[in-house]
Amino acid sequence: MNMEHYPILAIISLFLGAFLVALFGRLNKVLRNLIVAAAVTIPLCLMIALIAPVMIGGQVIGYWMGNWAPVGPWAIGIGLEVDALSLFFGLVVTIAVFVSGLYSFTYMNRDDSLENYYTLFLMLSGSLLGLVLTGDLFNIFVMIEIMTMTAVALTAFRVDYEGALEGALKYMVVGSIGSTSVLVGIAMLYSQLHTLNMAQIAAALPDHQNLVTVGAFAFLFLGFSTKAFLFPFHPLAADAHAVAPASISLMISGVITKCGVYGIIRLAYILYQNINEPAVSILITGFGAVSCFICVTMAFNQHDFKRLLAFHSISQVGYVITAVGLGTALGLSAGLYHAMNHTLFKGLLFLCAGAVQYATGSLDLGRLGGLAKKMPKTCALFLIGAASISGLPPFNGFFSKWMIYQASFEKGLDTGNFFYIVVCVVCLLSSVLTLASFVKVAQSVFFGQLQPQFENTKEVPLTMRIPMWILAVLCILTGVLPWEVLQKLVGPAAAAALNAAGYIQGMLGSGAAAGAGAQAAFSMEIGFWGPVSWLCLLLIVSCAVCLVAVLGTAEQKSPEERHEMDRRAGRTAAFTRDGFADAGRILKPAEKEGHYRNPVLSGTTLTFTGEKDPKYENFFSGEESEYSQVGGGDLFWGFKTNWRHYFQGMRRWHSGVINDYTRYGIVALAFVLLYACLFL
Amino acid sequence: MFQKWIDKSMRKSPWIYHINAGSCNGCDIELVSVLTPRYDAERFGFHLTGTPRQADIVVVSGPITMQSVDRLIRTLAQVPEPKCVVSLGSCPRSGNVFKGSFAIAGPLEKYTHVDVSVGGCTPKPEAIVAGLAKAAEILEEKRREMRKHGGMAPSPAVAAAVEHEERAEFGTGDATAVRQGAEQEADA
Amino acid sequence: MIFPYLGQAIRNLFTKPATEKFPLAEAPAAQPHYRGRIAYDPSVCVNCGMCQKVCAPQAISRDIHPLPNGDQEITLTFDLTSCTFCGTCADFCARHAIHLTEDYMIVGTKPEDFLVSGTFTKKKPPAPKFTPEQIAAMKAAAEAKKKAAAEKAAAETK
Amino acid sequence: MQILIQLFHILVFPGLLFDVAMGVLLMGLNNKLVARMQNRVGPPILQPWYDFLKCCGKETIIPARAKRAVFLGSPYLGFVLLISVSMFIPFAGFIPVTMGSDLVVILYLLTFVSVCEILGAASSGSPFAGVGLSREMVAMISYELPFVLVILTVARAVGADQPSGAVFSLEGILAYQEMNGPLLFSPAAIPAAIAMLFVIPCETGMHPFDIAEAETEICEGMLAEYSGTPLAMYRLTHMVKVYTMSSLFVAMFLGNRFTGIVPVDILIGILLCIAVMFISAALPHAVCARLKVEQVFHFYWTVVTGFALAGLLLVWAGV
Repeated sequence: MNMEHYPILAIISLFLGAFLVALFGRLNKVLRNLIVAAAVTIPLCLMIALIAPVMIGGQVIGYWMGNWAPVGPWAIGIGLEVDALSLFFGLVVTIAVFVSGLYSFTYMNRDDSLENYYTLFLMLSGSLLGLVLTGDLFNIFVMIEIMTMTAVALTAFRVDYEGALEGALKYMVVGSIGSTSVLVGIAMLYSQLHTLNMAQIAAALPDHQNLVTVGAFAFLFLGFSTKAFLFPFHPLAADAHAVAPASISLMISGVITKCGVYGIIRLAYILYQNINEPAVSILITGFGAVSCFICVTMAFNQHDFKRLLAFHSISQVGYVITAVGLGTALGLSAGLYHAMNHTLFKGLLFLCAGAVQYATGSLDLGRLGGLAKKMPKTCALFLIGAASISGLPPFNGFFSKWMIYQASFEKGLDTGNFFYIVVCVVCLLSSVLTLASFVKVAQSVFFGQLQPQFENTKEVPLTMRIPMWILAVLCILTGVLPWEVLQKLVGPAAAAALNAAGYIQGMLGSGAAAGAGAQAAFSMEIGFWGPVSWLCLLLIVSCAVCLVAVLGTAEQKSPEERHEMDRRAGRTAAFTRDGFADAGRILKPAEKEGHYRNPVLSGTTLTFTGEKDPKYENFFSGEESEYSQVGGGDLFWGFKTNWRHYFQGMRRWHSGVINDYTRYGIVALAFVLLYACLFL
Repeated sequence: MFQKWIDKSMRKSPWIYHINAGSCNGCDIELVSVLTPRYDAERFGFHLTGTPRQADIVVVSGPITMQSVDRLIRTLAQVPEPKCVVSLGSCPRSGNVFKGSFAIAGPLEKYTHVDVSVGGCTPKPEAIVAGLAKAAEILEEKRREMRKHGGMAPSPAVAAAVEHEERAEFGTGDATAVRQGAEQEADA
Repeated sequence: MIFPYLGQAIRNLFTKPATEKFPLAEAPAAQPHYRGRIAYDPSVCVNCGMCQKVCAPQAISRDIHPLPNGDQEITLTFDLTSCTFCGTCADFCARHAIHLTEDYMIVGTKPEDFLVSGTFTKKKPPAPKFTPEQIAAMKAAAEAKKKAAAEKAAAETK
Repeated sequence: MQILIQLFHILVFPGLLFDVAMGVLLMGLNNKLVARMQNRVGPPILQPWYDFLKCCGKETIIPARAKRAVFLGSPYLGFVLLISVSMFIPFAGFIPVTMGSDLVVILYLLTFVSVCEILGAASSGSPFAGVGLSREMVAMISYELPFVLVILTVARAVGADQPSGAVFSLEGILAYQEMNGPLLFSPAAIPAAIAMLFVIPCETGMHPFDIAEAETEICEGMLAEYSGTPLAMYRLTHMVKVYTMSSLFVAMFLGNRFTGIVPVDILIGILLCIAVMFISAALPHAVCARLKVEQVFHFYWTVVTGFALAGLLLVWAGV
């Protein structure tokens, strides 16, 4: 079976899995899990198998459903088109689906009616993969519909969870605005070009430019940015992600947003090929930068772990859209690379949030704290995710963010337009604010002091940690080997997006024509940064430091050994001052008992009855160390007071009322339409 | 390898942590005035720290009032080894004019071994500097002894016991009771 | 954010610092009437106990140790760790045996560094030359003589 | 043989030992100058070295509530990262690691060093450390904006004629300065240099801006629970950071190869570092009192960012 059929097989295996689970899911648990496992791993293998021909070989697979080959220039049937760009997003989708499926086996085992859950889950995955691989515009709309409806249903899966229904309702209402605007856009395009096949549209569009196609661009752009939860639509993302189960919020924030990004790239780079016009580039970059900044500042004040992560995922998508909107080769590859990184580290962070919820039952930053001692492995995984998202060097967030800054700064210099410099500074600033909010999460969830009620939390089972480790290893790999990832994955995808002719020729040609697909000729003059050689530099220096440390300091004995040494050497406490007696007896500095607690002499230190040895207790300026956790709301006091007017405005603006959000959506639609008519 | 340097550096950079156990603030302002340009204790590496964790010399002032005993004991326990305790002025050592009052909880000796005492009711800054310098030297000896004992300075109680025997003839305590106390504890 | 005393700071760089060279040089003298370490001259003391009575922190302790020959060996110890250096004892000492010197360097590691003591032996007052009976007899003789003189004077005036 | 020279460069000259020595020297001089400006004698120059040794000799108390691995590991990680940063910065013509030193990489590595300190504070579980790390984060947010603007200005000023429009790598900047004189002398870079001089004290946590380790207000803030060797490593990181930031300033604005003769270059480089440290760290320390948290933030986001923006606009206008 040659690899022509791999794309359709991948999509069908997911939908078939959904259908089988619906049939046999209720019968027994093991069969259901087996079906889901199979349905989840097959597309991943198929996508990996496709890497060689499509990515490296540069071949574009055109696959006509039902063998309805095009008649002359007119494409009749529905075609699947898989070029490097589609495969790149296909890989991202299948990895996320595989990890999320594995995670939900144990994460959801406390819920009931799981066959419904898995049916919806597989439908969602199938629609995502379908959207990414299809070559037909209307097919994209169909997949968007399935995706939105299943995501809404899954968001409200835990009906009793506080705020679940409300989040799902909001997501459905505003999501449907996006879907309808996509539909209107497709209708306007169809009215002009009488075809739905994307390759044919791309071929026919340059000489059919008129007001209607410009309006179609505006509608389609807004529809896709709703799916990506960009600027005016980001509040509903927070409501939807925060209440969905962790594996589903991974899918929403990690993959559904990426399909919105894929739609915008297809729209601007392949269909209309107008990304190089300043108006379009400023529109897209503007949306990206604004949503990046607003979502980071909104995430700053959150008290709920998952709401904070939701706002961060929108700000990272803002980064991706900013990079994509630049239009240069460097910008596009930076955006794609950051999109992949975002799915990896955001997935890891959402799964950590799920693990914390699974173990402690609460996600409130104000109440959690000190979990590092109880859940050490989850804490380590969280630190890898947090380091990646805030862009610390050996991890993957760093390289893609660095490319974005370089691309936006150079775009600003080439075009002489100061807008891109402002965008570059805003991105750099958002990176620091991201780091700040993840320091806040680290301090208020994992470090700091453990609340008495979480005393007996245990580590999450291994089966939940395996998917997290998969994502963590991927985060580190893509961070440490950036150049290989650029050559193998991101470069071909960017090249495919940039040469629309290859796409058209691939599809309408003989169906399997060897498209151009040459390696992108863009020059990657990023400053040289070899993480591998930097890591061995670190190794050498740390050996030197450890050598000195071991030689230099006196050996530290643990308190028990020291106690034992004292006892053996007969050096024990017998205070000789007249007010004392031998060890163990309660000292009576003042005759009256009264409220005063007498210190007891134990071993060599004076302590109080019922109190632990103060030497190893935290320093509370002399007081007995009781629970006083500094975390959650009372961090970053200086920054918040200076920006209090901004934050109050934000609170008023994010009212949480559906009609406000729909009003923002309509205003945004009007603005984009007006903007398109005026400038495009 | 650095051990000798480290011992010497104990004397060269003694960090001070000040505990006010109910003092009338006379000694406190004198202690802080030691860091002013006129007397400049920083010449010898003295540095006032905020936490007992980073302290070498703990300076206690005031007649250990009832309220401050808990806090004094906890803070003293939180200072890492080798440490010195310096009593400032005459209050910690004897309770000064408050001797015998219901509100003070006895001399500082009761809670720890006082290494150096600086006399005077508000001692002059030069006296404080001399006292602190003396404490720094004791720090160095303690550090050297600590290395011999394998990471643990002789507990203050033992130092007190040994020192008491020298003063046995002074008649304030019965030395023999002391030794039995030690053996009893040893075999317990 | 303003930068006060910037000029003053730069000028200070080139002027001599105002720090005393104390530990390297010897300690500067205290002010003239500084009340420092107590100096006790046992030879002058008469063990009247006034100083102990007026000392607020009861820093002064007296130890009277009778010697076999009836003398008393008196030691006064001034505990400088509980003294507030108020100087009341010096004022009340009739014999000016106590006076506070200007030595403020009262630093010590052992308690006895702070004890100023002095001992003197108070001679046993000389035994009276006559025993009480003799005194009574002498007194009686004196009166008898006086009476006789008075009678003689009365006789002469008659 | 090449490996040996490389190891020598990494471990001795412009690498580990030289950084530590320069850090101690700069910190000692800083304390001495501050003292002299306050009209007192001040500690000996090697005082920071004695502090470091003494802290090594002390016992390390690990609080019961602390997370042992992170508590002990993060000081060493922070120090090693800082040494790797200082190796990116060429000193007197010597580039210890031929790996291309890029300003954005240096910016992010310095952020990582501060994150290590924050992790150590968080893992100690003390409320003082919690307040300290939140203040350190606010300080980072406040000085990051002007720092970024300065980097963009320098990159643009140096790369104006380059095809790519901006040169971010330090070698490129140094090559440019070798040809047409130190960047400081061109009018456009002066506001950026002033902004950078203000960034250095806050980045290294020197006195007027050390809101994170305010010993009087929050009991040594982040290092409230540290004693012994981890504390020594944190203080050493603090010292070497002063050296790294001043040598970064010298590399960015004053060029590196002054006379071509290596020892003379090294001497001039050291003197320039001392001068930069004096202006940026010692003067404000001797003259101003510690600022409140939101004063620091307000000051950096209005005055210092104003200087940096002026620099960027001047360079943008092609002065």
